[in-house]
Amino acid sequence: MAVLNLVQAINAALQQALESDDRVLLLGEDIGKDGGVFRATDGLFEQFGDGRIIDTPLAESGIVGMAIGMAVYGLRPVAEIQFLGFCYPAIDQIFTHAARIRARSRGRYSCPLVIRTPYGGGIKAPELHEESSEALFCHMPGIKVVVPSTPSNAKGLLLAAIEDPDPVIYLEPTRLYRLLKEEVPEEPYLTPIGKARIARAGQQLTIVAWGSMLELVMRAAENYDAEIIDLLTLSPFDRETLLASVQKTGRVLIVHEAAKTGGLGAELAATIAEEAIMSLRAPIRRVTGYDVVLPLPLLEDYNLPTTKRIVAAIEELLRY
Amino acid sequence: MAVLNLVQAINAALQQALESDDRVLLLGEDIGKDGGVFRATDGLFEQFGDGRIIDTPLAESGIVGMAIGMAVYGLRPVAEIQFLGFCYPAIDQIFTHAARIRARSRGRYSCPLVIRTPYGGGIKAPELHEESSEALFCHMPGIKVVVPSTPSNAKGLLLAAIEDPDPVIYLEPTRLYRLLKEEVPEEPYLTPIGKARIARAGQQLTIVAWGSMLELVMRAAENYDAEIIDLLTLSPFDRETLLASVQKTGRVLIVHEAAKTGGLGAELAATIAEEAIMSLRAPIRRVTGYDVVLPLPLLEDYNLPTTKRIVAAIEELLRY
Amino acid sequence: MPSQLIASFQINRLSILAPDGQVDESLMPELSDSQLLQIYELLCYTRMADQRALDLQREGRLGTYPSSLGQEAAQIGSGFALRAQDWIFPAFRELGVMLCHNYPLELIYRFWTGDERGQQTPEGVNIFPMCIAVGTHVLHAAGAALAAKYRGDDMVAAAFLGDGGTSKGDFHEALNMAGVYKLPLVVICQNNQWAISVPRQTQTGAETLAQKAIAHGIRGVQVDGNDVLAVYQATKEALDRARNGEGTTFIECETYRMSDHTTADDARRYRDPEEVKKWQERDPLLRMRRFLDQQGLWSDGDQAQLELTLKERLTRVVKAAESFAAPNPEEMFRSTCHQLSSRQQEQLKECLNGRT
Amino acid sequence: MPSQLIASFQINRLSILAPDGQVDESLMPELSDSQLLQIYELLCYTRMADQRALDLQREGRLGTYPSSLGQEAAQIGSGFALRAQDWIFPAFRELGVMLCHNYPLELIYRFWTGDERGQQTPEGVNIFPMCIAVGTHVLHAAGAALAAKYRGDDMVAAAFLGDGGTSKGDFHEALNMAGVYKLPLVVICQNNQWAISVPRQTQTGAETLAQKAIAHGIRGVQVDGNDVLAVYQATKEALDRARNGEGTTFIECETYRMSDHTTADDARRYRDPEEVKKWQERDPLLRMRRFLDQQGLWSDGDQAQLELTLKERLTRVVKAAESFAAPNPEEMFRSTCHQLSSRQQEQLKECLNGRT
Ligand SMILES: Cc1ncc(C[n+]2csc(CCOP(=O)(O)OP(=O)(O)O)c2C)c(N)n1
Ligand SMILES: Cc1ncc(C[n+]2csc(CCOP(=O)(O)OP(=O)(O)O)c2C)c(N)n1
Ligand SMILES: [Mg+2]
Ligand SMILES: [Mg+2]
Repeated sequence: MAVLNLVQAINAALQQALESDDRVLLLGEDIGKDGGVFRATDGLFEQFGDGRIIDTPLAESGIVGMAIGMAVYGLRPVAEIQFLGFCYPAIDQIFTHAARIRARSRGRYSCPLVIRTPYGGGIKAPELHEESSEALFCHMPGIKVVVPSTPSNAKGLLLAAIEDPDPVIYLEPTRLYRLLKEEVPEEPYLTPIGKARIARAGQQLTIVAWGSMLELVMRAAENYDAEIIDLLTLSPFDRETLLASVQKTGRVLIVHEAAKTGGLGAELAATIAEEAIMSLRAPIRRVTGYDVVLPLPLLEDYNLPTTKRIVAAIEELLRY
Repeated sequence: MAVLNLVQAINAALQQALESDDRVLLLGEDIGKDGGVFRATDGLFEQFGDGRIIDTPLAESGIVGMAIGMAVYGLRPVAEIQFLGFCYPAIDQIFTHAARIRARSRGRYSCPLVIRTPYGGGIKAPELHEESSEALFCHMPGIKVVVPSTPSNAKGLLLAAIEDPDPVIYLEPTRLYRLLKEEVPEEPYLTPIGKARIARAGQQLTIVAWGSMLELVMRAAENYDAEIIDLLTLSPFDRETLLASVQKTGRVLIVHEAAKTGGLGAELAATIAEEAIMSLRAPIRRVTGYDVVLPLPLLEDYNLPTTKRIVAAIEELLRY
Repeated sequence: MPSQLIASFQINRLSILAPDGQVDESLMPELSDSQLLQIYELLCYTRMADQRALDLQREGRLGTYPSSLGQEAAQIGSGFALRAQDWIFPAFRELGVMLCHNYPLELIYRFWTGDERGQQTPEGVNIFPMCIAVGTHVLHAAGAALAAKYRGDDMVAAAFLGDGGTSKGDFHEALNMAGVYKLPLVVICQNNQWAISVPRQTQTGAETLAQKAIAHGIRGVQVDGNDVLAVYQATKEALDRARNGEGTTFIECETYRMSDHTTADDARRYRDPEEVKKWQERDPLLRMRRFLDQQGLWSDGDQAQLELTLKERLTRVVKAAESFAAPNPEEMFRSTCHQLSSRQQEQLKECLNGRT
Repeated sequence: MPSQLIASFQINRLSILAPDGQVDESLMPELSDSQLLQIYELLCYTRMADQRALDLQREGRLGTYPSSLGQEAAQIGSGFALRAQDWIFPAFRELGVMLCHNYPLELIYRFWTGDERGQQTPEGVNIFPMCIAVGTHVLHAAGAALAAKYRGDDMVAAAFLGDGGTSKGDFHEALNMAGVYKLPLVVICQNNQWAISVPRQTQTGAETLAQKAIAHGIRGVQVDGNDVLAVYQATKEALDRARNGEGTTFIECETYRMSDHTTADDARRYRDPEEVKKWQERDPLLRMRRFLDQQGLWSDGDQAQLELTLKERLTRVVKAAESFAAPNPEEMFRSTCHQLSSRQQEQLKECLNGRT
């Protein structure tokens, strides 16, 4: 097994998918010779050529719209949108078409499309380069949303997304791209979509996080007997694992970097309040980004959750 | 006072805004001679001419993008998007620009823009004509979202939206356009943004709804001692009114037609679970549309909340 | 080196069949008599099927419906030129195109009653679901064309959209992609002069829609959209070029929407009846019939016979459409994704437990 | 009535000032000697300010920064032609344009350190915040132009974007609106041949970008973007037409991105150094300096003096930029909407209580 960082694991998954299935091809801005602005597609252009690693004009709706046509026609396109903040121009294609083609044609057509995009804060990048609006995509039936948290699940989730017969949004936590390294199995394998992972077992409270926040939570909760759930799939999220843990601990903390109001944390909390409220000993706390327009680098650390804020919330919950 | 239905009240508000403030102008598809596909702008073209009632090419991103330029330049544009389902192509302009111009320029510029759009189900219309994806817009700091439920608050909310210095999405429940009639004051008045309305006071449980569902809830809950909250402003929603009612009743039912997962009901439930959980006697129930791609007319009644489903949830809650 | 001419472009308009039925022999496409008759029958079938839909709607047996009255030539001329292996990406008004390719009319009626099963394209028919979101589907055609090129399939993608659709950004992103990748794609614009109440000249400042191709380095032509032979010929040429690796053609068919936008619309609010009259004289069916008359290929008797046959066929079609069992709500759940989430399973139970 | 020519279009390219400093007198714009010197000084200031930004970034005193090296003529030529009352809608690489209109350089540096206050345009300067989302802001310029037309203001809106931006749907929706409403608008494309790693010919199949105007019935011209006099002249003409109600012009300035895309990019991965060399010979500053030499308006002494002055100015600017107090997190909250919601008030307290 080679030691890879998260972006290398993504690169390896793409390389294996391209090798094993000629229906797979990649399209996006700067993914060819340049190897992607984060190098996620590094070397693939050289190996597979411009017929399968397709540099596109600067048009996100166009990239996703074309990928939809390819997917319905029978290919397995993997589209890269350079940053989540530039998925907004493609939302119409995602919501209006990718999400609905199966239902619209009552199963006659389907849309096995993967949209990869770097997301999240903490990298001191310009405006629109640190969005974490994952919740928007979790409110649209017909698409799935996954977020890896380690190099190994990054590889397995991406291969699973490419095999999935439905459209999958694959969000890549940019802050983790080179931060985390670990041994990653060489052979292809699938990390099942729809299943969460118990990142650490615990008794006193349940902490739910994903992507970059999972790494933060692991550090912040080190000295607590917390069960840490790495959601991995945001839509459809793993209700069973979540509720089982809450029934055990009776205390819940949800951490995400997106703005609090309307974030995915709201759905997780609402699900618990509807289905497991009797097991709760304390309020359901959310530590999240604030309800503000995402700040530029000089202020971003004031907006993103910190270990301090997480610890404060843990302490508060444990007082119940 | 004249008796008006909801669409006539909207028309009256637009007419008064146009008369009293020459910074106000309207743009959108078919709003001119045709008076809008629902007649919301009926007669305005004749009164104010094509300089202020502007028929546009078929381009939603273009409509909103231009309206943003007008607003920042100093006008008070009211853009109509023909249906909420056709706001998706404009989401990039709304999220990337309308919502951020004030923050981006640290207050040097602002974007007093209103986007009116018919929304919601129950009218047996074609695909994409019955969306209720209001939650998407409530997760984006920098914009406000309002939904009228009666002719009189339709007029007051629209005038308030036009006066508001920030971008406001004004969602018009199509099912109510001609269903509800009531006396509406002739003179202009404002229904404050950010304030909910107690549509009916009660003791045993709190039911939260908005737009078309409010009308349904009023009928369904007729024989129960329920406090019915008409949210009116979805973002920022009226936390105080909500929490006060929950503290009184201890039971909560939230009703919306959008898909359950990630709907605005989730945020309301999460807020209660975080800030008023100790007053709860029962789980927080949500009666909503299902997590399915919106069906066409023949199946839509199976997806939309019904009085039966609402009554069943009420009965269930009262058992606690 | 002063101000220097660096590029020049021309837009041509093709017409072959005049309103009086005369044709320009030099441009006459290679069509056998039986093909010419087939085309005329399709024109008539489209018009009668459309009229029948309007009747059904008036009787409350169909939902909101967009009539194709007046656009039959633009639809049959192009549809007839497309081959079975080509993929068709319709907007929502391409009744004629779909009938050319044996899309079951009962399914089309079903769809307009508000039943998704109407979009379950039969196996072997390569027609994408109708697209309600104007202008957004040309990208899907471009993607399919790129996929076919990648696979080496002998397939040309054909997208249909209206004049209004040419104002959408997606339309331009698609044409630009087509120009960059030299895609085997034909984009056929049904310029029926109106987008609901917005007339052609408010839709764009361009003199022609065909010239929009120039922005993207692809070929653009205009044809008389009420001239079924010209539309056929232009489409045929575009398909041949696409197959020969010469890339994409954008075809503007100048025609006219004789009906209201849909059954929910009232065009008298915004449109001068005189204009409608003017276009009646350019009726695409009449024109073709005159031509067939003059060729001695058609008689009043043939016409009466044809109308009788089609009427009977329509009766059978309506019967078939209306004998569908009501859709099962379970469909909503089963067709959202390939599997149900645990929450969807619960919701399905609740839904079937008939709380509704 | 066979295939008939119905429309034809031409694209011209304007150049006035040759690399050797020779000008085409017949096309020479009306500019006084002092204006010519002003232009040259702005060219030099832009280049030095850009170089300084790159240095600061290398020293970790600035964040990711997009250099305008090589594009000075395309920026100063157009910026100099715009009047104070005109509104400017920049992308993110228009350093020169902003300097022409007295946008404080210290604010620009501030912005690239990641400080929103850098976009607090001073009162009286009509420059919109820089736009990171490529191609989306041309619509804002169109809207402002429509607003000015409605109000009867003597204002022309000018939007700047790159070659990559012309592939975005929003760009086309904006140009189409401009054509429909005959807007007082000038859209200036900085065609620097690259969109990060994507070369011009992969961006579009069109031979020129200027011809994209044809799709929307507006005027399109190409200019030598390294020829500051041609860019000035083309912009001036476009502004005069806009003011005379003749509508919108799209100007393609052919220039070259001499640096990496940004300081986060490494162009050697995808671009041939030979190409860069070739463009060095067309340097826009050198060209203007040769011209001024030949006119006897400029000497090596003047050059030395100017560089000394500008250097000193830059030192003051950097000092000003770096003497800003750190931004207050309260800003994030106060500038999201005009008032705080009750939840935002709580969040602000939490944020200030320094849990961070
Ligand atoms: C993106 C989008 N915006 C608005 C609508 C509402 N609408 C339906 S058809 C139509 C006009 C379309 O005009 P055109 O493209 O010319 O096609 P036609 O109806 O004339 O066949 C409009 C505005 C829509 N369906 N999709
Ligand atoms: C909508 C959008 N997509 C992608 C990006 C990422 N990105 C930033 S600049 C750039 C290339 C822009 O090229 P061009 O328009 O030619 O401007 P230039 O950088 O050459 O000045 C890209 C892809 C972006 N900022 N916005
Ligand atoms: Mg039309
Ligand atoms: Mg460029």
